[in-house]
Amino acid sequence: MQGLEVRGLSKRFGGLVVSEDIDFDLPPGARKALIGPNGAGKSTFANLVTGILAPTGGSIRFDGQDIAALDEAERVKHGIAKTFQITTLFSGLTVRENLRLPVLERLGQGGRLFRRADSDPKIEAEVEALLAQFDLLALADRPVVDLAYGQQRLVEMALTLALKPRVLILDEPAAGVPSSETHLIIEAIERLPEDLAVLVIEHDMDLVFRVARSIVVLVQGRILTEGMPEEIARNAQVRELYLGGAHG
Amino acid sequence: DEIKVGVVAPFSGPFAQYGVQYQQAIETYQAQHGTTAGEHEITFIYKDVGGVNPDQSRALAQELLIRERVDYLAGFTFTPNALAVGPVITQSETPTVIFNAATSAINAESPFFLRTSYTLPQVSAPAAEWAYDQGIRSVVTTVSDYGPGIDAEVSFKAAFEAKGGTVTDSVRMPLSTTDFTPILQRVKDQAPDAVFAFLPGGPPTFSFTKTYNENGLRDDGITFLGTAETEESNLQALGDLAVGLHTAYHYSAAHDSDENRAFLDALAELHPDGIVNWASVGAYDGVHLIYEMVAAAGTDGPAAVEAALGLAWESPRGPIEMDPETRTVIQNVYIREVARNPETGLLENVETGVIATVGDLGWNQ
Amino acid sequence: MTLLLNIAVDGVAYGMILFMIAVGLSVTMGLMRVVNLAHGGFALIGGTLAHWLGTEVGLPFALVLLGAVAGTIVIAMPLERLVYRRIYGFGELQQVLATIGLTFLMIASVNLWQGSSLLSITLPEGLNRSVDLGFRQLTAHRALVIGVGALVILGLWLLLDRTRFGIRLRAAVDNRDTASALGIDTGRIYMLTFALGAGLAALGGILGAELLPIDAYYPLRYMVLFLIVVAIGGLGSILGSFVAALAIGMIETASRYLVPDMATITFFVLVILFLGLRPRGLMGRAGA
Amino acid sequence: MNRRLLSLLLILLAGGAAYLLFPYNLAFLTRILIMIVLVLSLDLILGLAGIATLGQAAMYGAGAYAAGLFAIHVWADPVAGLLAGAVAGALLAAVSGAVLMRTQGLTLIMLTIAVAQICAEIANRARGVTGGADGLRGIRPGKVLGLWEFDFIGITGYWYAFAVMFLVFLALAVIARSPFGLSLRGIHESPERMVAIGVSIYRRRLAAYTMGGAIAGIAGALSAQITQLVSLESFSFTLSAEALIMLILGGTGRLYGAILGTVIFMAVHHVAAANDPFNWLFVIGALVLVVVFFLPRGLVALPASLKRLAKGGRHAGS
Amino acid sequence: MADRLLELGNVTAGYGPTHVLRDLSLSVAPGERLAVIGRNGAGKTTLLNTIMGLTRLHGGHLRYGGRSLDRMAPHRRNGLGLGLVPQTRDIFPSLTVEENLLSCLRGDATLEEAYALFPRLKERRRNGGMQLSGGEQQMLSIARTLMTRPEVLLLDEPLEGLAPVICEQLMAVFEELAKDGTRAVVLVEQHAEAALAFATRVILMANGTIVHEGPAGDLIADKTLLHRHVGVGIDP
Ligand SMILES: Nc1ncnc2c1ncn2[C@@H]1O[C@H](COP(=O)(O)OP(=O)(O)OP(=O)(O)O)[C@@H](O)[C@H]1O
Ligand SMILES: Nc1ncnc2c1ncn2[C@@H]1O[C@H](COP(=O)(O)OP(=O)(O)OP(=O)(O)O)[C@@H](O)[C@H]1O
Ligand SMILES: [Mg+2]
Ligand SMILES: [Mg+2]
Repeated sequence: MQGLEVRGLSKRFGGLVVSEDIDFDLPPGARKALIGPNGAGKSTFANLVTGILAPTGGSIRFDGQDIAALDEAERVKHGIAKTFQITTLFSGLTVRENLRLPVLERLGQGGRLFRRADSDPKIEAEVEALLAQFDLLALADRPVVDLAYGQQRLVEMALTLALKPRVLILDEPAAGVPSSETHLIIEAIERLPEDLAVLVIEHDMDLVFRVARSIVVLVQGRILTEGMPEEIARNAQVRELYLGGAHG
Repeated sequence: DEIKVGVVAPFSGPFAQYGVQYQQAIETYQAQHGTTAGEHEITFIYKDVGGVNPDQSRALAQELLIRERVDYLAGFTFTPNALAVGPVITQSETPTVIFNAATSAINAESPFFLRTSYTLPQVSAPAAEWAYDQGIRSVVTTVSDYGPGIDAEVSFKAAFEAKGGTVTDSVRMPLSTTDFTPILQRVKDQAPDAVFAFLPGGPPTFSFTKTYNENGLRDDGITFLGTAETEESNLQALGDLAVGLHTAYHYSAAHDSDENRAFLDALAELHPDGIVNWASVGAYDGVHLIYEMVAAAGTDGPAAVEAALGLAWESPRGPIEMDPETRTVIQNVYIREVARNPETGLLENVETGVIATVGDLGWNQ
Repeated sequence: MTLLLNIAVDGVAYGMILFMIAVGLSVTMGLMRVVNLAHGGFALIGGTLAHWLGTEVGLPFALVLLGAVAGTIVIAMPLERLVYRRIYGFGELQQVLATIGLTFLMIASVNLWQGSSLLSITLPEGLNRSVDLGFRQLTAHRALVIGVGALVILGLWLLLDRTRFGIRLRAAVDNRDTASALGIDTGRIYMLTFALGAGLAALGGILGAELLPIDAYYPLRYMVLFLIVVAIGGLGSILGSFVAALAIGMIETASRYLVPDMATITFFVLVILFLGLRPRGLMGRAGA
Repeated sequence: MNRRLLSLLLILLAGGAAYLLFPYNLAFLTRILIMIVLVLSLDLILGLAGIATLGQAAMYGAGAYAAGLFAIHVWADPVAGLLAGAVAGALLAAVSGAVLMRTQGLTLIMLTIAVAQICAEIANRARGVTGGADGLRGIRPGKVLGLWEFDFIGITGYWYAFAVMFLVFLALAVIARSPFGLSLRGIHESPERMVAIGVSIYRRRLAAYTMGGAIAGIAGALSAQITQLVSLESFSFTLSAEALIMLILGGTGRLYGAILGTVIFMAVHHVAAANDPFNWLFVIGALVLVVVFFLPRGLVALPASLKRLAKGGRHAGS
Repeated sequence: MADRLLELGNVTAGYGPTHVLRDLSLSVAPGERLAVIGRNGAGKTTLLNTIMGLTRLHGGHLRYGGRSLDRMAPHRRNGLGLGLVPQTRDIFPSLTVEENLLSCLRGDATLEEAYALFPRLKERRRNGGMQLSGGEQQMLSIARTLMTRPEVLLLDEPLEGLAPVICEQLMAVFEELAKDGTRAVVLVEQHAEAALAFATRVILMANGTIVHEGPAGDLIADKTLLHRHVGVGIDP
C-alpha cells in the first residue's frame, strides 16, 4: 500500500504512556480528522509522524519506505509537513518573506549565495498566489510580530502549504481564527490537490465535519474508534468522552 | 631647535602603571637636568598603546614619525610591541630606547634599538650562581609558561647546573593559573633547597608568594628565589608574607647611593604618591641616554646610536654602561631581601650585595 | 595516595572559592536571565570597599566583610533601578552591551579612586594560620570559604526551591507581563534578587581575593572564568553551579598536579567536550 | 537598488575623504579598516545567522598566523597571503564549528571562547614555529599585485586594506539578500520552523560560520601583513569582545552597522585615549550605555530616530 | 459598592508608539457577562491588555471601583480584583504545573479547587508547564487566574483548543461566577454563537473602537447586525 502506514506506534515520557500501539493509515487523497480529549496524545502522534519526537516503539512507513530513522528536516523533504498548534513563525520577517523561505527551500534554492532571494519570478508568483489565497496581500510587507494572532494562524497555514507536501498534518489550524473566517481555511483545505493526504487535528467540530471523510478518535493514547463523520457523531462513547451535548 | 621624542607605552588598561612610571621618571629627569641637551630643546610626546598590541604599537610609531616628526622613540613595555616597530625604525633610522621589554632577541631585530632595562638571562643566571654559593644544591624552577618565563628557566638552569647544582624539576605554569597550591604542594613534596620562580607582575605574583608562605614552604626552609616578583609597585600589597623573600635584580628603590636618593627625592617632589621601581629607572636612564645622544648627534640617527655605544654613567641603580655589541646596558645585579623599613614601616627590597656585573647574557643563545 | 588526598582537598577548596565567586552570577544571569557581564564589577566594588574599610578606615575583618557587602548592595540597588530595570526586556546583545558599559564605568571609577594596582584585603591573623589536616596543611582562610560556601548553597536552595518567593521569581523571569498580570510584584522581586546577586558577588570577591586578587581590571580578567562555571553548571541552576565549581576545581587542581604545563589546554578541551556533549550544562533548565 | 548603489558610493567617498583629511593617520585608519573586516565577519555570523560568539578572534588569529607563516616560508605575495589566511580561518571555523554549531546561547559562547583560548595556548607552546609570546616576526610582504610596495607612510597599506574591506562588504551585501542570507535570518528568527520547512539548520549554520571564519581569517591576514608581526594577542578574548561591542554599538544585521560601530568606537577610543588615557573607559562606558538606552538597535538607527524626533513623536520604544 | 466595577473613558492605547485602541469608552457592572466580538486584529486582546496595564496608555482614563488605574502597575490591578486569562496562555515554562498554580495562590484559594475543576491538571501536576498539551495549557492558564480570586475576570478566547465537553463545562463555571452579583466576566470569543449564548451584553469591535453595543438578545434576534458591523456571521 502507498501513503503513510503506522503500525504499533507507541510513545512514553518516563512512566507516562502517551501513545499506545497505534495502527493508522493515511493513503494519498485521504481526508482524515483526529479528535479526542485534551491530552489524549493527538499532537504527540503528529510529532511522532513528522519526526519531532522519536517513538518508543512501532514503525512508520511512507510509500513503503521506513522513515522512522529520518530526522524532521528529511521527512519534510519526503513530503511530510505539519502546522504548529502554537504558532511558530519567523516573527521578525515580513509575511512575504515568511512564505518565500519555504518555497525557496522546497525548490532546493535555499543555499544559493549570489543572487537575490526575490529575483525568481516563478517563486514570486507562487508567493503572491499564497498571499492572495489567504487574504494576506494587504499585510504582506508587515513583520509577522505586528499581526494579530488570528492573522498569524493564516500565515502558519500558508507557510506549510508552500512546502507542497504530500502528507499534510494540520494541528488545530482554526485555533484563533474567527468562525467567520474559518471558511478561508476550509476552502484552502478543500482546494488542496486531490492526491494529497490530509490529517486534521481540531477541536472545532464544524470544521472537522466539513472537511473530514473519516474520523479517528484517540483517547488516552489509544485509538478508540474510527469511522465516517455521521457514525462518530452518533457514537455514545465519543459523545460522553468528547463531544458533549452540543453536537447532535 | 626642538627635538621630539615619542614615548609608546601603556597609559590605559591593567598595565597603565608602566606608562605612569615612565612619565614620572621622564618628568623627574627633566626637572633635574633641564629640558635642553646641547642646543636642542627636548620634548616628549606620549602615546597610549593599551597593552600587548603590536598593531597599535606600529601604527603609533608611524604616526609619531610621520605626523609628529619625532627623531627618537622610547618606551615599549612588551616584547611584541617593540618587535613590531623594528622594521619601521630601521627604515627611518630612528634610535629607539627600550625602557622595559626584556627579551634578548629584540635588539637583533634592528640596529637602532637600545635598551636601558635588562634581559631575563641577565638577572636569572646570577641568581643561580648566588644560590649555589649559598650552599643551595637542589632547586625546582617554577616559571610562567610563556616566552619570558622560559627564558628565565633556561638561563637559570644552565647557570645553576654549570656550577654543579641540580635542578630537580622544572614546572611551567600556565599563565591562567590562579591557584598555585597544587604547584607549590608538588614543590614542597620534593623538598628542594630552593624554589626559583618567574611570574608576570600583578595578581599571579601575589597569589604565588601568598601560597608559598601559607603552604609552609618557608617553614620547611625552602628558599624563595625570584627576580621581579617583589618589585615595588606590588610590594606593599604582598604584606608581611613577603618579608625574607630573596630576589636577584638590577634595581631596588632602596639602593643606597646619592644618585638614587636624588632621583627619589626629585620624583617625590613632583609626584608625592609616585612609586619607584625598575620601570621608573629604566625610563630615567633611557632619558639620560637620549639626552647624551641628542647632545652628541642631534637628529642624526646612526650617529646618535654610534655615540651611545660604550657610554657609561652612574645611574640610580649603580654604575652602568651601554654594551656596544648587544646595545643593552651592562649593570650590577644585586641580591635583595624583603624587609620592613624601621623608619617608614614600609616593605622594601634591601640589597645585601652585588652578585655580578653583566651584560646581556642571552645575546648569543 | 597523598597525591589523591591533596587533589581532593585542594580541589574542594579551590572549587568552593570558584563557587563563591560565581554564585552571584548564577543568580543574576542564571535565574534572572540577564546577561550580567558586570558581575565581576560588583565583586570589584565589594573588594575595593573591603580594601578601603580594612586598610584605610581600619575596621576589623568581620565589620569589613559586612560593610563591604552592604555597601555593594547599596550601590547595586540604584543601578538596578536606573540600568538593569530597563534592560531586562532587551535582547541578549543589548544586555551584553549595557553590562559591559557598566563594567567599564565601574573599572574606571575604581581606577580613579584607588588606582590600578593590587588592592589587598587584610585578613585577621587567625585566618592566615594553617589548619593541620594530618597529612598536610590547609589555611584557615580556605576552611572558612568552604564553610561559607556550604551555607550559601543551603540558603539559596531553601530560598529558591522551598519558598513562594523562589516560585514567584522564576515565574517573573519566565514571563514578566503575565506574572505581573497575575498579581506578582515583579519589580520588587527583581530588585531583591538583584541585590542578592550583587551581595553574593561582593562576598565572593572578598573571600576569593586570596586567589583572584582585586584590582581595577578584575571584572574583565576573570569574566571568562565566572561564565564557564555558570555555563557548565547549567543556566538557572544554583546547584549546577555548585557542582560545576567543585568539578572545575578538582579538574584544574588535578591537572596542575599531574601535567601543569598542559593544564590550560586540558581544561579547555574538557570544557569543549563536556559542553559539546551536554549543551545545557549539568543541570540546565530547558529553554535556557 | 539606487539607494544601495548610493550607499556603496558613500563608502567609497568616505574612504577617499578619510585619506585626504587624515594623511598622517593612515596607519590608524588602516587598523580601523582591518577591524571593520573582522566586525563584518561577525555581522554575518551573529547579525544574520544569530550565532552568538565571543571567540571570533580564533579565526582572526589563525588567519594572521597562517598568512605570516605563508609569507615567511612560502610566498610573500600579499594577495596569496590573504587567501592563506582565509583558508586557515575557514578551516578552523569548519572544524570547530562541527561541534559548536550543535549548541547555542551561553554554551555556544563559552565554546567559542574555549576554542580561541586553545588556539592561543597552542601558539604559545609552539614557540619554534610561532615565536610564542614574543610574536611571529620576519614577515616581509611583497608588492601588492606585483605593483605597489608597502610604503613607510602606509599609503599602499591603506588602499590595500580599503579594497579588501570594500570587496568583503560587497560580497556580504550580496549574500545578505540571497536565499542563503534569507535562510540565515529564518534560522535566527525560528530554528524550529526552519527545520519544519525541511532545512538542516546545522549545516546552514556551519556554512555561515565557515564563511565568517574565512572573512575573519582575511582580517587577521591583513593585520599580519600590515604590522609584519603576529602576536598571541590576536587570539585574545579582548579582541573578540571588542569586535562584538563594536558590532552591537553599530547595529547588527545590516552591515553598515559594522562599519559605523567600528569607526565610532575606534575613533572615540583614539581621541579619548589620547586626551586622558587613564580615564578613557568612562567615555567608552558612557557611550555604550547611551547607545543601549537611546538607540537599542544601534547607531544605524540614529537617522530614523532623529527623523522621528524631528516629527515630534515620542522617543523610540524598543 | 459602586454600580460600576470597571470604567474606561476615551481610552487610546497601543504597543510602543502605535495606537491600537482609539478613543474607546466602556463600563462593566457587577453581575454582568460581557462578550467582546470582532475580527482578527480588531483590538480585543489589546483592550484586555490595556485594562490589565500591559500596554502603553496614550490617552483617556481607567477606573476600577472608583479608583484610577491609569498609572497603576499590573500586579496592583490584579490585587484590586482584575484577572486576565491571556490569549497566548503564557504558562511559566520553568515551573511545574503545581508551581504555576502556587505562584498565583491568593486568599482562601486552594490547589484542590483548581484540581476539582480540571482533574487533568492534577494528574500532570509534577510535569513542567511546557510539557502540557495545548488544551491542558489552556486549562492551567484559566485555573491559574482563578487562583487570584478575580472580581472581574477577563477571558481572552479561553475555549481555544479545548474539547467540546470541557467548553460546555467551563461556560457553566463562568456563568456561575457572575451569578452572585458582585463579580463580572468579560469574554473575548471568536465564535459568536457561543459568545452570544453566554453573554448578557455584547460589544462589537473593529479597528480599535466599539462599533456596536447592546444586549445579546438584539444580536441574536437580528443576525444582520453582526455582519454589518464586524463582518462576523453566525454559522447556519
Ligand atoms: N515532553 C513531555 N513530557 C511529559 N509529558 C508530555 C510531554 N509532551 C506531552 N506530554 C503529555 O502527553 C499528553 C499528550 O499530549 P498531546 O500534546 O499529544 O495532547 P493532545 O491530544 O494534542 O491534546 P490537546 O488537544 O490538548 O492539544 C499530555 O497529557 C501531555 O501532558
Ligand atoms: N505586540 C504588538 N506590537 C505591535 N502591534 C501589535 C502587537 N500585538 C498586536 N498588535 C497589533 O494590534 C492590532 C490589534 O491586535 P489584537 O491582538 O488586539 O487583535 P485581536 O482583536 O485580539 O485579534 P485576534 O482575534 O486575532 O486575537 C493588530 O493590528 C496587531 O497587528
Ligand atoms: Mg494538541
Ligand atoms: Mg486576540
